[in-house]
Order: sequence, then C-alpha cells, then structure tokens
Amino acid sequence: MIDTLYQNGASLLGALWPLVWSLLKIVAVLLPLLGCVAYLTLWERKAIGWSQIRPGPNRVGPYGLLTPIADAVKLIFKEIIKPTAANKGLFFLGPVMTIMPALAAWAVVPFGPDAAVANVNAGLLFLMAITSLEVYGVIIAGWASNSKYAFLGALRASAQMVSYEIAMGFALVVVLMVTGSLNMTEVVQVQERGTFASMGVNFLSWNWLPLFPIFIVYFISGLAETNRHPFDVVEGESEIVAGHMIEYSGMSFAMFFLAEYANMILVSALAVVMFLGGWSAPISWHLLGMDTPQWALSSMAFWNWFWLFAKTFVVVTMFLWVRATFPRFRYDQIMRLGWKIFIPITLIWLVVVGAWMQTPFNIWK
Amino acid sequence: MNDMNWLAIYPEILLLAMGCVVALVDLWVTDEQRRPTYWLTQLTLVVVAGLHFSYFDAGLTTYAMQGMVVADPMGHLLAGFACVATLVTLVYARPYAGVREMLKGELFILSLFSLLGINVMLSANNFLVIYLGLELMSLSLYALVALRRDNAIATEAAMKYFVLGALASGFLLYGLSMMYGATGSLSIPQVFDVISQGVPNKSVLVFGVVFVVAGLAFKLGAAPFHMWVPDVYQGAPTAVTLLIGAAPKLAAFAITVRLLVEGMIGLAVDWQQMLVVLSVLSLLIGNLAAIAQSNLKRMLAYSTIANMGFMLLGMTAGVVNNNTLSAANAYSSAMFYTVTYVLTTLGTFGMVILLSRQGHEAEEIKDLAGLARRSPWFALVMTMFMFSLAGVPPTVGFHAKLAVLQALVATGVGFYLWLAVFAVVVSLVGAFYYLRVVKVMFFDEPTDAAAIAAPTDVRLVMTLNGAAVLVLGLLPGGLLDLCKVAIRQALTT
Amino acid sequence: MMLSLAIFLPIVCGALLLALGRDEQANAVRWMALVAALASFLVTLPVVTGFDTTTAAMQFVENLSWIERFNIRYHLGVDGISMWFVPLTAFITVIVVISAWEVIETRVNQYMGAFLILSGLMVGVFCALDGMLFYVFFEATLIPMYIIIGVWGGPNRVYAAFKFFLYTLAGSLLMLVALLYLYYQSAGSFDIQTWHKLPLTGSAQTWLFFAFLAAFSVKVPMWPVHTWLPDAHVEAPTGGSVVLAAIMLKLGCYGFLRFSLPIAPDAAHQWSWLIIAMSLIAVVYIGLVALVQKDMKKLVAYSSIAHMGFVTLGFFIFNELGVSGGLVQMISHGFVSGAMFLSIGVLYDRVHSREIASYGGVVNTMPKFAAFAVFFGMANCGLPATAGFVGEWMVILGTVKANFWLGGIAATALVFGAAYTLWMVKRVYFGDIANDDVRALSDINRREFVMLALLAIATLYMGVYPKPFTDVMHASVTELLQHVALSKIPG
Amino acid sequence: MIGAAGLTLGHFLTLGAMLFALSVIGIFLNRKNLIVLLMAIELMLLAVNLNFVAFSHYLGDMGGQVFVFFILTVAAAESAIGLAILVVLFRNRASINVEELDALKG
Amino acid sequence: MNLDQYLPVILFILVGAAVGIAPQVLGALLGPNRPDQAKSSPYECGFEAFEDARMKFDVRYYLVAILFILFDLEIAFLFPWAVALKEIGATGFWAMMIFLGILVVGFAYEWKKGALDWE
Repeated sequence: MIDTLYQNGASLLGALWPLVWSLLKIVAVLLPLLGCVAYLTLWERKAIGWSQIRPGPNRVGPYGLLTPIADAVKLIFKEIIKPTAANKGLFFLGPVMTIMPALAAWAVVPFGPDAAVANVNAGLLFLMAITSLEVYGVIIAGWASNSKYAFLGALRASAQMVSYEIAMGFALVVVLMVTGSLNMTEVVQVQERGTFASMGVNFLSWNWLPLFPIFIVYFISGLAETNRHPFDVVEGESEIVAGHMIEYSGMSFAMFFLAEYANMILVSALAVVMFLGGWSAPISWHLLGMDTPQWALSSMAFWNWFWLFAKTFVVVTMFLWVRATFPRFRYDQIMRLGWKIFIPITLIWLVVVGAWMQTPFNIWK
Repeated sequence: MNDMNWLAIYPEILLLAMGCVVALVDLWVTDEQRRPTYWLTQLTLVVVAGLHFSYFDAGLTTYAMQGMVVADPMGHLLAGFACVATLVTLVYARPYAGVREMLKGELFILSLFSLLGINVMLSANNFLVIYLGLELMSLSLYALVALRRDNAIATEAAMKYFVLGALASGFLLYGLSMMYGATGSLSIPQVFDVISQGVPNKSVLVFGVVFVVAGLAFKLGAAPFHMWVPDVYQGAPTAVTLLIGAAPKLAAFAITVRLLVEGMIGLAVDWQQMLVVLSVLSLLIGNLAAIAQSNLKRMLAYSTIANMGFMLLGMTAGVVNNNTLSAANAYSSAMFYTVTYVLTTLGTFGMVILLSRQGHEAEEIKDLAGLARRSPWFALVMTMFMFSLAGVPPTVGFHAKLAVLQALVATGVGFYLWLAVFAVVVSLVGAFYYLRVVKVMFFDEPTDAAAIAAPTDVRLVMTLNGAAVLVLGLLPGGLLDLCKVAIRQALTT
Repeated sequence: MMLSLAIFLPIVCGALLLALGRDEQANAVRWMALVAALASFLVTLPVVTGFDTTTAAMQFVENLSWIERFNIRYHLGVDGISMWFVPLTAFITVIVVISAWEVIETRVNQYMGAFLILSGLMVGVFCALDGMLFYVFFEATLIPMYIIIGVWGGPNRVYAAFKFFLYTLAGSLLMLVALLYLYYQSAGSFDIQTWHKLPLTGSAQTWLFFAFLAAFSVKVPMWPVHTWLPDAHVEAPTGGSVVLAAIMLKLGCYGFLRFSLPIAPDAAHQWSWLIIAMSLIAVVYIGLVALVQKDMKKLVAYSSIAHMGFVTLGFFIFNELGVSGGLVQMISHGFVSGAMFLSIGVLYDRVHSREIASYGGVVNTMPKFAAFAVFFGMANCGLPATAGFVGEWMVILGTVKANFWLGGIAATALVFGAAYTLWMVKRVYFGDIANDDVRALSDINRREFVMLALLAIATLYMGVYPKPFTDVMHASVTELLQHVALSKIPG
Repeated sequence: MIGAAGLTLGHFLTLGAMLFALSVIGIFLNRKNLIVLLMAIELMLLAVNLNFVAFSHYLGDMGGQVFVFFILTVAAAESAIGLAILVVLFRNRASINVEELDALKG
Repeated sequence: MNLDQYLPVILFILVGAAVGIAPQVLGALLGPNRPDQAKSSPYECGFEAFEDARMKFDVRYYLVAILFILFDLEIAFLFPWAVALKEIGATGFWAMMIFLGILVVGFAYEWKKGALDWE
C-alpha cells in the first residue's frame, strides 16, 4: 500500500516528491507524538493521583480524557505577557529552541528495521548534537526574560543539564562501543543478536544487562536532563518559583511544558532503543520451539511499533513513578551525583567493557 | 617508518608521565615551599635532558608512531636545551614565585606540560603533531601568564597573549589546511616529495605558505606580527616571561625548520622573500622601539623582536639561485643564534627576577641603578649578557651574529651583502640601548643601597649562566659544530 | 707562547682582581695590580730582545685552531710593524697603575682589573694574525674602556662613554662585514696573510677599503669622525686618557697598515688623495682648533688628533720614510701624549680643575714637576732630541719627497703644534702665581716622580737614538711597500 | 535534489575563506566585547575545519578529518582557558571592554 | 557519501521549529492583549525590581561550563574510537586507555582541588 502511494506520488510530483514524501513521514511521526505528549500530561496526573490514592482529573470527559484538549484551548486564549524588560526576539525564541530539539531528534529514532524518518549513519551523533541544543532554549529564555528568578533558574538549569550531559555522553559511548556503528537502526539490530537471543530470550541479549550500570546512569541522567523530579530544582517552585519559565504565559509557556513532556518521551524512547532492544520483542517464538508464524510476519511493522510503544510507555511511567516517590534533591547533591558518581561509574564501566571486548569472552563480535 | 618505535619517544613519555605524577603528588603536598613538587620537577628535567643529550649523542634519525614523529639530532639537541632552559628558569623562579603567591603546583605542572609541548613540536614529522605540540605549549603558557590571579596587569597580558596566540594558531592552521589541500598529505616528508615533484596547484600552495609563515612569525614574535610580545613580556610575572621567552623560541625555530625547510624547501623562493621582509621589519621595529622604553622587560621584549629578526635573516640565506649548497650553513647559523639567544635571555630575565623583592618588581631600567655598587658580581654578569645581546666580543652573542652574517655573505649575492650591512647598522642601534643598561648599572647612583639577597642556588646558576655566555664566546666551536651536525642530519633525511 | 703570555697574563690577573679584590684591602689590590702589570711588562721583553730585525716574516708565531667550523684560528705573530706596540702597551699599563695609586679610592679592584684586561686585549689586537681574532680583540677593548670612562670619569662621562662606544662600534661592524666578505673571497680563511695575497677586483677593493676606513678612521680618529675623542678624553680618568691616547688610537693606525694597504692596495692608491686630504685637514684645522681650547685635556686631545693626522699622512704617501715615520710617530706619541695627560692628571688631582685659566706660575710651587711638564711640552711640539721630533720629521721629509707642497702644508703643523703647546705651557707653568690654589700646590711625590721620569727617559732615548726602533721596522716596511706597489686586480 | 551534487571544492574553500576573513576582522575591529573575540577565534578554527573537511573529502584522504577532530578538541581546551582568563580579568577589572585593556602600553 | 538521508533531518528541524512558532503566533492572535505596568514588570515576589537582573553570579557556574567543554570534547574523541573499536583491536584499546589515564589524572586533580564541590 505504501509502495503504491510512493510510486503514484513520484509520478505526480516529480522532483518535488521526495520533499513531500519526507514531510508526510514527518507528519506521520509528529502528530501521534504530539498526541502522546498531550496525553502524557494526563497520564502523569492520573498516575500520581493513583499513587497518592486520589482519582486525578476526572471532570472533562469520561475519566477526564478530554482534559488535555481543554488545557490546550484554555492556553490558546490566554494572554501572552511580554515583560517590558525582556529582549523581545529572544524571549520568543526561547520556547522554540526548547521544543524544536525535542521533536527534531525523532528524525533518527527507528520504529522498525527500515522505519525511521531518516536512517542516517551518524544517528547517534545527531542525537547528541540536537539534544545538546536543549540547553540553549533554557539559557535564552532565562536571559531574555531579564528577571532575577529566570536568570538564576536558567543558570542552574544549564549547569545541571551540561553536567549530566557528560555522564550521558559517556553512556552513549559505551553503547557505541558494543554497537560499532552510529546508526540507530544498527544499535537495535545488534541487540537482536547474541547467545540469549538465539535461545529465544531476546530481552536477556539487550544492552541493559551487560551495560546495567550504564543503563541506570542513563536513565537517571535522563531525569536530570529533562529537569524532572527529583532534579527539578530548576523550577524549584519553593525557591525560584518557576525558574526560567517564570515570565512566560499562555502558549509561550505551553511550549516549555510541551517540550518537557516531549523530552521525557524522547529520552524514554532512546533508552528503549539503546538498552531495551528497541522494536524487538522480549521473547521470540523460537523459545516456544517454533518459527515465527506467518500472521506475525505479515504484521511485523505493527508489532515493531507496538513493542517500541509499549516499552517506551513503561519507561515513561518510571519517570512518573520516580516523581511520585522521591523528594527533591538539593542542588549540591545534584552536582555531586553528576560529577563525582556518574562520571567515575561510566568511566569505569567504559574501561570494563573495552577490556571485556579485548578478551575471548567478547559477546559483541 | 611504520613502526611505533616507542624507544624514540621515551623522553616525551617520561615527561608526560612525570607531569601527571607531579600533578598528583602536588595535591598531597602541604609544604608551603612546595619542595617535593619542585625537586621532583627538577629531577624530571635533569633526566629528560640527559636522555635527549644521549639520544643526540647516538646521532640517529628514527621515526616513531608510524612516521608521525621523527627523532633526529636537531630535535634532541634543542629539546635538551629546552629542558635545561626550563630547569634554569625554575631555579630563578622559585624565590620570586614564593613571595608572590605563585608558588603553587600549577607553576611546575604547567611548566612541564609546556615543555612537553615543546618536545612534541621538536620531534614533529606531521602537521598534526606540530599543531598539537604548539597548542599544548601555548595553552600551558596562557594559563601560566594568568597564574597571578589577583594581578590586573598579568591577567590583561594573559588575555592579550591568549587572543593573539589563538589568532596565530588560526593563521598557521589555515595555512596548513591549504598545504594539505595542495599536496594531499599531512606528513612533512610526503609534502616534501610532492613539492619536489612539482605541484599541479601551486597557487593554493603558495597561498598556504603565506599563512604558515605569518603564523610562524606570530609565534616567533617577528614584526609585523609582534604586537603581543611587548605587552606579554611586560605584563606577565617575570618568571613566566622567562618561560615564554626562552624555551619556546627553540621550538618556534624548530617548527620553522620542519615546516619551511624539511617540508617546503622546494618553495624556498617564496618563503624566503617573506622572511626577508619579516626580518628587516623586525630588526627595524625591534631596535628602534627598544630605545624608547623605560621598562626593562618591555625593552627586552623589543630586543627579542630584533633578535628574532636577526635569526630569521639566517634562515633567508639557505637557498640561493635554486641551490641548496649553503643551506646547512645558513640554518645551522640560525640555530646557533637561537640557542645562544635563549641562553642570554635566561640570564637577562633571570636578573630581573633576581632583583625583584617582595612587593617590588625590578622592572624599570632605573631599578638597576648602581647595581655595580650593590652587587658588583651580578653587575658584571649582567654586563656580559648585555654585551652578548649587543653582539660585542668576546661574548657568545658576537659569534651568533657573526654566524648569521657569514651565512649571508657566503651566498656571494649582492642582495644578501646589503642585508648584512643593514643588519650590522641596525645592531648598532641595538647596542645603544643595551649600553644604556650597562650605564645605569655602573654609572648611576643606587636608589636603594641594600645588597642583593639571593639564595645560593640562584647565585650559582646565575654565575654559571654568565660564565656560559663568556666561555661560549671564547670557545664557540663546540656548539657551532653541534648545530651543524644537527642541521645537516635534518637536511639529509 | 711569548705572545700568548703577554696577552693573557694581564687578562687573567685582571679577572682575578675583579673577582677577589675588595675595597677594604685597597692597598693590597694596588700592589697586586702593580706586580701584575710589571710581570706583564717583563714577559714582553723577550719579544724585543729576541726579535730578528733582518726579516719581514712574522715572528713568535702561534697558530692553533680556535673555531673549526669557520676556520677561525688562534693565530698570533709580530713583525716589524707591530712589535714595538707590545712592550709599549705593557709599559703604559705599568705607568697607569702607578698613576692611579692614590687617586682612585673606590672600586680599586675594578679599576685596576679593567686596565689590566684592557692591556691584554690591546696586545692581542697587535699580535692577531687572524681576521676574526683581530676583530674580537678590537671590539672587546671597548668594554673595559667604556666602563673606565663611565665609572671613573668626569661629570659628563655617560655621554662621552656612549659616544665613544657607539662611534667605534659603528665603524667596526662595517669592518666585520668586510672581514666576512674576505672570508668568502679567500674560500674560507680568516688568515690575514692569505688575504694579503688575495686578488681582488677594483670595485671589491674599493668597498673593502671604505669598510676598513670606517672602522679605523673612527679609531684613529681622523677628521671628520674625530668628535668622540675630545669628549672621551675630557671625561675619562687620567689613566683612561693615557691609555686612550697612547695605545687605543694606535689600534686604528695599525689597522691601516695591517688591512687597508696590503689587502686593497689599488684602492689605497686610488683613494690616497682622500686620506691625505683628511690627514692634512686634521693637521691644520685641528691644530687651529687646539689653539683656542681653554681646557688642558681638550687641548691635548686635539693635539693627538693632529699628530695622528701625521701618521695617516705618512702611511698614504707610500714611501719608506713616510710609513716608518708614521710608525715612529705612533710610538713616540704613545710616550709623549701619555706623559701630557699624566701631567694634567697631576695638576687635576691637586686643584680639581682642567681649565688653563685656573693655573699660572706653577713652576714656582712645583719646580720638579714643571721641569717634566715643560720637557714633555717640548716633545709634543716636536723639539729635536725628543721622541716627537723623529716621527714628525720623517713624515714631513717623506711627504716632501712625494710632493713638495703637501710637505709644506704638513710642516705648518710643527708651527701650530709649537704654538698651542708652548702657549699652554706658558700660561700654566710660567708667570706669577695666579691664585691661592696654585700657591697651595705641593710638588710631585716619589710615585709621580717615578712615573714621569720613566716616560721622560723613554722620550729622550727615542729622540736621541731612534735607530733600534727604525731598524726593527725597516724590513717589514720595505716589504709592505713592495707589496702595496703591485696591483692585485686579477687579469 | 539539493544534495552535494552542485557543490564543488571551490564553494567550500570560498566559504571557509569568508568565515576566516570574518573572524580575523572580528578580532581586529571588535573594540567592545571580549566574548565576541573568543567567539571570533572559535569561528576561525571552524573555518579551518571546513577547509580540512572539504579537502579531505575531495582528496579521499581521511587525514584531514582526523585533523578536524583534534582541532575541535584543542579548540575546546582553548576556549576553556580563554574563558578562565576572561573570568579572572573581569574580576580584576570589572570590565570586558576591549578598549579598556590599556594598562600595557609603551 | 550520501547526503540525501539528511534532507528529512533538516526538514524535521524546520518542522520542529514551526511547531514551536505556530502556537505562539496563534496564542498571540487569539489571546487578549492588555498589558499594564504591573503585569509587564519582572516578577520579584511582589517587590519592585530595583536593579538589572543580569547580575554577577557564582564563578562556579563558569567552572562547570569550562569543565563541561573539556569533558564533552573528550567524549567527541571517544566517539570515533568507540565506533572503530572492533576493528582497531588491542592497540586501539590501549591507546585510548592512555588517553583516559591522562583524563583521569586531570579529573582527580580537579576533584582534589575542589573544583567539583558545590559548597
């Protein structure tokens, strides 16, 4: 079906077609993603409500399912306040710079063996680059607001983000070592191979097991990168009210809000791709002593999507769970964790993995 | 050429390892005087210098790191001298740094790393290695200049040094990128081969050479790329000035040889013209501006510019009428000039360090007033240095100038003869301001009658330094031969 | 070994004095200096006694490799032209040491050391047969002299020292280029005698000639580059003036004979008119300038320039009488001008004035001294039976031989010389006692007597019996003239 | 397609030269802010990187790209030191105005 | 070398930016616009803002920035190494160990010097 669509389009639009085709793919990724973001906000409120034994939002629509839409409508009609002291241009650039990387990074996330918007060779590098841009949004917002709280919040946020980016970078390097390629699709494919995978227990071949410390570091760094609890001193409502977002209102504020959730989903999805086998199923039919049945093969694309979505959902829910459970860290604790614990851990594990790969017990040949 | 050949770079490895060890040891040193750090550093320098000299003695040219690195007598000789220069500098620097809150581990660590950078440059056989060595040295030096964090002048000097140093690196790199594009290789011998076979895109190459020479001129401090020299020399703490002014000149000379001579002698016609312009300007600007200075360090900075101009003059006489017969002669004279200049610089700035006390920098020329009364011995030693810089026999500076002049005259070309005459005339101008220093020391009344207090080791090293200037002036043959051997081997391989 | 000893004995002794001497032991330092100077003088005597006057070849030759890289050699030797300057230098140094005995009270060791080192270096200049060795000694003499003038000199000493140093350096650096040029023309040799035989084109000779002229004319000094000399003399301490006049000026004259004439004979002939003109201007014009001086030292300094004019005149008329006359004049001027400056020093030490007007009738209070002074004055203006007469007379005769009119002009110098010297003598020594300063003068003590007597004996001896001096020169000068007469232009 | 097809080595070199010139001008004409100076220096190195990558690509030689990696790293170290010096300078002077850096003259 | 694959990447970046801009424009158009002085002044817990908000701040933030630059670029160095690790074998491994060793020395130095302490 897709093939015919592609061919018809190609004959119809000629040279412009690849452009349009790419746009179509992007939209196909983006719309569901934005939907997910919207409903993640609801899911968060629900999940936290439940963990605190209360119902959560339940007024708009059945079980409160229309809450995100109501929120959106409300925010659109709110006034966007422009502080007189602010740098106008930068003030509006801040939210854009925050949300853009969170979305653009999806360009290289693979949904299946050939199902990525762009299957580029330097995918991991692109990810690192684009997610690093995140910090610009925060800095620009904090600077442009020309408000003390915003400024301090931006400083804290950026220092925290760059600190954890190092640990995250080291973690990516370890993944890279075992993958041997920067291509995100290959990152997943490498995890589909291995002794356990050949026995059918795929999930034991995924990177999370041999790289367990790295996985943990990555996940926690992800929390810090997205400024989520317990690392949310950036917003620190009891200290600096809302950090870099303090002067924002209406849709401009919504952008930050959206970006935070989009980032959560992105980090979770990347954790899945890099450590939890991406689109691959946790166990294969092989375990049951049979080949993959025909019906499953023909709907493979769906299953790939399904597993990726399901795993991502689990990881995202972990984010929420952590929020509901842990109290906020002090800023010095945050920095100490990043610099004095995570960096040494990742460095050590990097060396261990490197040495491991030199031995005959290398499992990533 | 494709071996790792670790043996050839033992000195560098040792230096690196000891730099790290010193850094770590210093963390646990509680001694205010930093004695363990200091002695460990000095021990390292002695051993590394010894290694270099013994390698030089063996006289072999070996390649290491798959041809990235060349270990030849020239490199080893200069590296040995660089180690000695750093060692002497640190001896001078210790009491000075002690009363200026500079006696921290960083002083020693960064000195070691800058020396490592120098060593790397000296044995570079590849553009990349040159660049890395250069940056390692420069970055360490930038930080050293800013070591006195509370001193506004020093930090300003650091900023200027940083900006212009980075600019110089940028120029050099841009030139190297052009060279790479034109020849398709980063390896100096290969570049040489390509050029000698005749390059298809010569304009790109020459364009690159222009930038390379400009970058080198920056690093050497030759006019018109000299702007940083006076400010940095004056502003930096004197001990650091010495670190900037001494050993790095050896490295700058070496990369000039490696890049221009070993790599691009086929383009000598092009770069020699540029060097002539550089040296003439340097000699003029350096000598004339030095006269106007009342600050001793600033004056010496301009004198550096002039001296580098003189050294470059020696480099210009290597290839005459597409004939490289006089190359060894010319380049070894330039090398001799550089080495002896460094020796003298050590002494002059060492003296400035020596005369400084707590809360007082002996930076003005008038601070030397009546030195002959206060300390006849140091006055005598300083006189040696000044006459050496002026090129008056029987000090070594005379032979340095002589060596360069004879290289010019040896070409037998009228143009070079005029260059020699010009050089002679401007050095006369130079003699004037060096003499002024001697005058102040001997003829003026001291403003401060206190005798000069200096630790024994400083006295001893200063005396040896002065003696070296004199003894090498009387018997320069040995060093001249060493330079010739080194250069000859560098040219033949 | 004789020559090396003559060079390095004073240098080593001087260095030791510098390193070890203390002002607290000033007396010991003085005695050590005297012993060193005497010893240095004594070791030069074998050079005189052992000299073979029959040959023009170099004698007492030492030839060792020094800087192999450039083929620079430690090559020493003396011939008839240079021989006498070796003992002369050492002798003057003895006198200088004596003259400084009580006068110099601070930094005695530095003063004595500087003079001893200077002495050795100057001997080195006269003995060097290697161009670079010559240059090294030639330049190195600047350092001690610079310090002597600058430290112990008069009120304007700094200016004078700078002027002295830079003038000389300027000239000699050009000579350095010339030496290097010769080095390459001779295929890598710094040997002066090799250069003598080197064929050179006319233009090359001209360039070389002027490069050397730049160096030596400053040193001599010749008009118009003489202006540093009066300043240097006036500001220098007595010893400095003595050495400057007696020896240092001769370095330049000697250089003409050793370098300019034999290396570039054709150019020398071609440009001799210029030198002669400059010499005559020096003799006549400077003589007139001397006449109007109020300062005794300045007067003697100008008289030195005039006398040196005679020397260069003698050299560039290219006959034996002229050349050996010039040489004799150099030696005699060494004694006489030294003595003149010493006499002024004796007065200056007592009255602290060099103005002629401050004196008058000195003979009344210092009869012994006045006798010496008048005698040296006579010698300065060339009275027969004194050393001054011999040289001047020979030069004038030689000049007349070459060209009568030139000789005539030169002879006027005798008139001027007599005029300014005698006028000064009259105003200072004769007449009534001019003021209280003069009245309070005490006559010379034993030390001063000894040093003036030594010089007087030398002056008298040379004036009465110049034969030993001319004998020594004869062979070398003849050979030099023969050499110069032949063209070196190839082809 | 707007891929690499239409781009020649000359394009890259011209761009590189323009960036380089821009940064040099930035260094020499900037009289206000030291931070801009640091940025100009970075820009300069990036211009060089562009050259190296372009040459490397068109020569088919990896050496240039390796060089770029090293330049990048060194540039980072360089800007770190530059920033550090800037901080101490600011603490001493309370200004990062280039024109006010005039204590050293003569 | 195939640059075609990067077209969607660029497009995605543009679309991402559009997603950031469009709602703000929409909000500005649809929402009210009634500024007043109190509303448009910087928020300071109800106090009047009395000085420029861009004040001096703790030097440690600079320190973090500087350290970040360095470590981040070390990571950039590790990237190509990690990709090629399987091919370059033991030599490559040991080379990087030396590199990391030096890095660790620097890290230990910072640690002991207190550059990593926040209080």
